[in-house]
Amino acid sequence: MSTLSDRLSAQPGEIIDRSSKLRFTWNGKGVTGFAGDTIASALMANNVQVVSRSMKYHRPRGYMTADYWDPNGSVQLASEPNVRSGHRQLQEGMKVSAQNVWPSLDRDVRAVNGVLGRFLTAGFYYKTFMHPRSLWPTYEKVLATFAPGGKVDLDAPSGYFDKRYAHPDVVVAGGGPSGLAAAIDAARAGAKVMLVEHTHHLGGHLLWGSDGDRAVLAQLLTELAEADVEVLVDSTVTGRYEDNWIGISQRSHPGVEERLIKARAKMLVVAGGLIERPYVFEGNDLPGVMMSSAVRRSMAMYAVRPGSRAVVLSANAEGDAAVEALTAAGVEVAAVVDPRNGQDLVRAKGSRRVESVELADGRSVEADLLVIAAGWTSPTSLINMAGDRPSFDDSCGRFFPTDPPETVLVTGGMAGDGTTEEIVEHGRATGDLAARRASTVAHRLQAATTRAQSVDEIEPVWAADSRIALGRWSHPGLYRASTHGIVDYSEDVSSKDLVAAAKEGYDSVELLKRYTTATMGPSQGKLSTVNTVAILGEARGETIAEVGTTVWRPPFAPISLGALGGRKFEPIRVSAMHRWHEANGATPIIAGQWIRPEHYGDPAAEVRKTRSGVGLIDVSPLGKLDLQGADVPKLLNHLYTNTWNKLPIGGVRYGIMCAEDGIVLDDGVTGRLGENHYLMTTTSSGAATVWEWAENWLQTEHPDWDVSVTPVTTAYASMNLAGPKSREVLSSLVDDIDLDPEDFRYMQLRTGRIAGVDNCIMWRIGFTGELSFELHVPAGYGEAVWRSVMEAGAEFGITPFGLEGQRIMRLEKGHFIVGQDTDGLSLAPATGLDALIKLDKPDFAGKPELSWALENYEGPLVVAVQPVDPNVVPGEASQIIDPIDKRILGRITSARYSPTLERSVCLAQVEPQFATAGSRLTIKMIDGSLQEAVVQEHHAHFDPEGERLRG
Amino acid sequence: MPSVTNMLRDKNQHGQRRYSAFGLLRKGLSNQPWPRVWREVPLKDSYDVVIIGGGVHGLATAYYLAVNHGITNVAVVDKAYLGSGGSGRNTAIVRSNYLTPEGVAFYDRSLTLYNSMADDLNINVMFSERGHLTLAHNDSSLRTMHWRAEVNKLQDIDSSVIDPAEIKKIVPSLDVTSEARYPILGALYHPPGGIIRHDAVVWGYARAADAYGVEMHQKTEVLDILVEGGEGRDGKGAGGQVTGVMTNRGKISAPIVVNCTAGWASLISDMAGVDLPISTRPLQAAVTEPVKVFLPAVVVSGSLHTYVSQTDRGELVFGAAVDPYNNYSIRGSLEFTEGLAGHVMELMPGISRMKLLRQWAGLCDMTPDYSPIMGATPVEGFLCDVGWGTYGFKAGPVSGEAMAECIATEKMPAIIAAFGLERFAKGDLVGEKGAAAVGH
Amino acid sequence: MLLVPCPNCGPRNSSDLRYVGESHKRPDPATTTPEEWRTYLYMHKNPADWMMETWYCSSGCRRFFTIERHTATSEFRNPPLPGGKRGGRA
Amino acid sequence: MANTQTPVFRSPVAAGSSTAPATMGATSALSLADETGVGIVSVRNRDEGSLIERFATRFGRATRSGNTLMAGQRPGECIIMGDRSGVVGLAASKQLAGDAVVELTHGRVVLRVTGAQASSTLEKVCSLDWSDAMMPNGAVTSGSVAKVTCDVIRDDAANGTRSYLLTADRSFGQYLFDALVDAGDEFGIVVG
Ligand SMILES: Cc1cc2nc3c(=O)[nH]c(=O)nc-3n(C[C@H](O)[C@H](O)[C@H](O)COP(=O)(O)OP(=O)(O)OC[C@H]3O[C@@H](n4cnc5c(N)ncnc54)[C@H](O)[C@@H]3O)c2cc1C
Ligand SMILES: NC(=O)c1ccc[n+]([C@@H]2O[C@H](COP(=O)([O-])OP(=O)(O)OC[C@H]3O[C@@H](n4cnc5c(N)ncnc54)[C@H](O)[C@@H]3O)[C@@H](O)[C@H]2O)c1
Ligand SMILES: Cc1cc2nc3c(=O)[nH]c(=O)nc-3n(C[C@H](O)[C@H](O)[C@H](O)COP(=O)(O)O)c2cc1C
Ligand SMILES: [Zn+2]
Repeated sequence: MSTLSDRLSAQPGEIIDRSSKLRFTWNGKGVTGFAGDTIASALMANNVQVVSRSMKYHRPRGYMTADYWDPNGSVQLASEPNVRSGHRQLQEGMKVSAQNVWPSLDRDVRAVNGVLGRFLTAGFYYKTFMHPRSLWPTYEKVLATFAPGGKVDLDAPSGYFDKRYAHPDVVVAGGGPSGLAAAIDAARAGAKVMLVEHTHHLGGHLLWGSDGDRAVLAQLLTELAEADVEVLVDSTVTGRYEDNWIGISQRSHPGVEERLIKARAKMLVVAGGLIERPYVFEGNDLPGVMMSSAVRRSMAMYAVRPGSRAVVLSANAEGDAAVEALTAAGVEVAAVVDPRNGQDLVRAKGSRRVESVELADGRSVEADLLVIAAGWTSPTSLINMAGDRPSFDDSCGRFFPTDPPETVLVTGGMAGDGTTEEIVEHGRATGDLAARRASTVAHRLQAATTRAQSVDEIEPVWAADSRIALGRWSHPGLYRASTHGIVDYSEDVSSKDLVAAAKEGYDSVELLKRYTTATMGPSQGKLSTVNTVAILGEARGETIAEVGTTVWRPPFAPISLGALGGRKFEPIRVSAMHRWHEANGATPIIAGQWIRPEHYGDPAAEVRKTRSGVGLIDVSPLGKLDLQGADVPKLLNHLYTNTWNKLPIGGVRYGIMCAEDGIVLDDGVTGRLGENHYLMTTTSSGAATVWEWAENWLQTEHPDWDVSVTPVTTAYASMNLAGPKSREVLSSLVDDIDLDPEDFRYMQLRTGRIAGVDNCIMWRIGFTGELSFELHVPAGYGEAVWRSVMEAGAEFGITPFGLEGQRIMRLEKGHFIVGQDTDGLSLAPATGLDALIKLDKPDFAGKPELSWALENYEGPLVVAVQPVDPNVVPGEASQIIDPIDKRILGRITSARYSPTLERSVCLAQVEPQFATAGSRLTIKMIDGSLQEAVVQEHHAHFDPEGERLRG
Repeated sequence: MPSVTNMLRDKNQHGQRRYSAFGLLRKGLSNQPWPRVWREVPLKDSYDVVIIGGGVHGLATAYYLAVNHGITNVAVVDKAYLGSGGSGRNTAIVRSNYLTPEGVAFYDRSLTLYNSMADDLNINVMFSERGHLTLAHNDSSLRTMHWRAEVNKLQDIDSSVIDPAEIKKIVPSLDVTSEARYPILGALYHPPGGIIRHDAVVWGYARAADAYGVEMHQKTEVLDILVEGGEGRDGKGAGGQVTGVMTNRGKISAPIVVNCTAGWASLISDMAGVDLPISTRPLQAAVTEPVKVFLPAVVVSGSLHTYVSQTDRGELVFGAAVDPYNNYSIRGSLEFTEGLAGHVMELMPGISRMKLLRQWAGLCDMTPDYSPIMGATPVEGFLCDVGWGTYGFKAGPVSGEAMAECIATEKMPAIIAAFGLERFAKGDLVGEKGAAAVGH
Repeated sequence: MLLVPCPNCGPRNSSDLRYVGESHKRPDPATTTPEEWRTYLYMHKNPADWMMETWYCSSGCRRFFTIERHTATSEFRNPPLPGGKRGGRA
Repeated sequence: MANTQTPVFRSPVAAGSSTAPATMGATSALSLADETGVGIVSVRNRDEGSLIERFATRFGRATRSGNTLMAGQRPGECIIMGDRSGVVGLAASKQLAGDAVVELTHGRVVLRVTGAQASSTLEKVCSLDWSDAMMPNGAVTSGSVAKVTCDVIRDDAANGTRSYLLTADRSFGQYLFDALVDAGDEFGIVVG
């Protein structure tokens, strides 16, 4: 293979840098290209004819569009699959190889599929591989090896991806003449503009146009440089979502693999141009069959000679321009087939490349290049996403926008045809209109937002669309010649397949798509949609407009998962004592957003030391709400099921909360700090829910109540000092609080100074069942107080304990956890705390359901259970069953080995007839064995009378 | 019970109908077309049963009415094409490891029917029993996984909790290190779960029902339900009797009308004067470009609101939780793909350079207890098979079978007894929330 | 990303708010019947049409408000009202 | 017996513990400062008018007098920030019977982003429009910054340099700080 043999002499608009040679490999072989080349242009210049094998039949495929949308131009780079060779710029040292070939591109053994093609009609797999059924998994494995696409390198580092929000006035999608003009004039009219161009170069079709086109481009680029426009090349507007929320994939930001820009654009200008449409005929997928735009682009920008002897099918001016360009480049044009004069071609022939073209007039012309200029597809994807339903114009063979929202404007080729000057003019008018409308949108936003700069009361009038419409140049509607050929190149679907599927009954465009997979490949029908519809129309005797199209959906061009998923925010919360825990060997546990100590090495020892002496746990994540106002008791009465009218100042009370369906929502204690001042605590995971629940009642149902709720969860660092020695430890740390048990009793609170820190709150409650003090100290001093407590406790053998120790102790004590021992169906009576449900209150959340439930409660109950064998600790969620008929009677909800009682202890939910003390239960262990257990009298396995915590 | 295979062979209404490898060869050699999968026939003005909704539920109901009960004067009407609703846009996960005994028994029956479907319907539905993993990232979800596993085992469902090392063996691409932001602590493993070619199921039921004479009418939109004698407006509502439906193609009389419209269920029921506890929420999904197959099982993470599988074509198919607000629009959102990609990369960091190809959405009929609403309504003759939320595809076969029985016998079959509409008025909800939320 | 017109904060991304749901009137708990209460808890109109619904501006002003939105197009109309009617569940 | 050590106030942001930005030390127009510990008091009264009168601020706006910033943070809620004893005293002096007063000094992490590129930095982590039109000096709002709900005040420096004060629940402090450092990296953010 010669090197760079197929470069043309220097072209006026070429963008390659001939002074900078780049080495790369193709299927392991060293080759070279120039800086500025795409992989595709470099391969073409190296005379590479076959780039890939087709999906189903493994037919050889070459470059047809030589751009991003080339249906068979995807290649594998080292760790990246499906790289668009017509788009990705060449880099020194790239390792490029063909995908989906075995054992090699040149000898692909699966090419036999091609021979069997007539049997592998669309949907063939639905009709076979069924027998024998046991073999389907084997068939499936074989079929899966046919999956197209490259290989993912799962061990490659995932790379750095980024995101950014933006609030531009105008986003322009497309940097061709119309988009450039729109961006320039919008900026001149004062708008903040983002111009987004999918390829690496601004200019669109002008880049490979005439000298005149290039002059226009130069002029536009000069104007652009003077205008204040944010230009993003190698970037794609991937989607238009509600209220002009625009997704932009930016592949050109320094240091970043790909970046997702989320722009709330006041106006979107769609200037995406057109995509050249292939023509269906036998042999239309042979290497050497190319779109006219591909041929011109390759020659003008990359100085690549696409062939030596060409036949050109030219149904429009672009085809004529291609003939001119080919001739100028010294490529022999053997024949021009002009459908405008009734000419047509029949088929292309060749084995690995076009060798000859058979024309409708019977001639057979030898050629190695067949250039197609049959017409255009308007990639209306973005305007469809904006809610428009474009309509088909038979005379130009493409779709045009119908009625996009007023904040979306279309210009350029998608809006109509014109000379370059007319297109630029339309673009300018569009940019100006966009800027004027954007200012109205800005006015509305500012007027609706209190904090914004104030604006005049009178809204500026919505600028009317007074642009002069572009023309529509008609040309013959060419979709399929007299022969059948490939319609969807990425999916290997032929027109024959489509006709057969339609005859079989898959005769609406959506069924046809799903049955044949036409338009479902990587280019999403950008080349195949119109031909698919045309062929279905042919089969049904309907027009293209009658058949309609399949739905375009985002993204406009594929976007990497990295860009979408990178820089995702996962907040982490830690308490004020976090650094101490880390320094003292805590094993962390992730509890939602919180990172907390699970234990400090030996949870059982932590329990024993706490029960026999004293322990300290960080409970900062406990939800805390500061409640103030004259009507706080009303709110408490409403949220909790029990009564709150008579809680004295300095008192603390426990309550459970239910949702309106009577299901337990949360529980916790609330203390009264002052006349109209309370502090509510919630479970850690329930903090946000309860806060919103309270606000909800206050704002929607009882706006007349005087209550202010302020979340203060981490305004306080919270810790629980537990154990028989806790009072002694604390006594050395307080000076203005009387700890005398006669004075400061169980379920009371005090405020004062702890370890020199003012404004602390302490209350005597305890989840652990020990004498304990819950300290809430201003968080900035949390670590200081914690250290002081640990120091003061040293002489009593104080231990820090973590969540696990607390779980064990609360279970020994039989305290249930909402959401663990109760579930999404647990009505409040399931907890056995009927006494806390006060039906004499006129109203509270969930009251009606609870009143009915209490009349005749038949649901499961939470009970304490002890396995007969004290060393058996059932797995949580083990089922309690009837040993005979295996019926489920309940389940173990919590289970631990109790270091205090030296036996296993559990909480369970059981059907009420088994809930009485002494009932024998059968537990089906996770390993399948059965164990006997006994229901206990009290929830508390330990100290049921509560002497310790009252001590 | 006659099998469709036999029907297709015996009736031979439209030439050689049976699908087989030999059939393919013959057609290939003779260049003959295959017969239509279902006929295009004129719409009659009356049927014994009108089924609204040409998704898997409507079509399966029609099929089992015909094959199990000999009721064939049936029309399935759909406002668009068959499978245009959730049935054509779902991520095709099939499993039976639910949480409640009622749920487990029900979905297990469906799995059985899916298993023999290729034979029963004579179409390869490509049921790929590749195993289904529900990951647990915290101890409370691990506990729920155990709970499900234990209930499942008691009903002889292959389901167990496995540890990270075993998970890694089954799905090597998962990051099971403890450094992950959401470490994988374990998973509920359900080997019989898998994915299926959802379109083939829809087409298979339609083709088989057609063979028995059931009519499929596409582009036939129900605009009103005709009810007489009810206590609501225009004689609709409780106590009324259905007499037919009004469509864009005219009136159809029928003593029995079945609502199988999933996301649109409330609108249809409202036409009969029946209220439902349903909210319609879009559920989104997306696919990547194809790559060589590397993901052997279905992976679900409830905490991350994500699930992923890889089709035999090589695309990754993703789904997530329903959208955060009610909507009848099936447009996708950018935030959905962001969340999705972020979460999947959390599980498999190596896929960051794969590219998202397409996103879409479908409408889900969410109920308060993540369980369906099946059977009779306060309007005589108006039945519903709705409330399928995000998980109803897998229930298609068993629902069709049970609904057909319900229609034919006028009795609620035991297998769906827990799913009646009256449970809401009784406050007797089904406890599937934990297992169905993002389980699919 | 839908823009939701918060009466206080102006149009905000829907992800800054929490959707509470279709607005319901809460029956008087003193006189309600199971049927009426459970209708309040579970039943929805769920129209494909304009609907009054409640949002909570959780990342902004922390206010509940009620607004009319079209559930097929997600357009809003008429100014939002402060407060709202609670959905049945937390 | 009271403990004699003087307790040490700690910010949730561990100085220097976050990854040092690549450009640390370079002259930078962009800085991130931890101002946690500044006094914060929230005063709420359902009578918005009475708050406006007493604290000379309304919803969505902040006024500065000397070292004290008074911000209409939410309808019916005014946040006073400044020297701790000063703001507590100020709140007390203007307090009415119906006010709910909560000191939040310990409950909030306070971070300040200053510099011409401050809005570009925040644009990377927050969907709010940070432009002068939507967020002029003295504007007050709340929003999600790197998925943490923050109260935000545009509080430019005396010389007119763009500056934003962000406060959030204290427990998110380190996370939020790190997220801002990462966002500002490409603009050469400097800590301090
Ligand atoms: C993205 C996504 C992923 C999912 N993933 C799974 C999964 O992995 N596993 C699983 O089990 N389930 C899944 N589901 C749920 C599943 O798709 C549905 O529950 C199921 O398909 C419902 O089937 P159906 O037949 O009841 O309704 P549909 O298939 O929705 O059919 C209802 C039909 O009613 C028609 N219709 C509506 N109104 C009218 C009218 N007025 N007149 C006539 N016809 C009308 C519609 O056109 C539609 O075709 C998913 C859903 C979605 C959207
Ligand atoms: N030579 C040709 O093949 C050809 C074909 C049609 C029109 N024309 C001429 O081209 C001009 C049309 O100008 P135009 O500006 O409409 O089209 P254009 O094709 O010149 O430019 C459109 C540009 O938009 C980009 N683009 C498309 N979608 C995008 C997206 N979603 N995000 C970012 N970028 C996107 C494309 O990469 C392209 O560079 C006219 O002069 C017309 O006569 C030439
Ligand atoms: C399991 C599954 C796999 C899919 N794979 C692809 C695919 O490879 N390519 C594609 O373009 N679309 C794929 N789709 C999406 C469909 O094209 C389509 O978007 C979806 O059925 C919804 O229909 P709609 O977009 O027409 O509304 C797939 C859908 C499903 C349910
Ligand atoms: Zn708000």
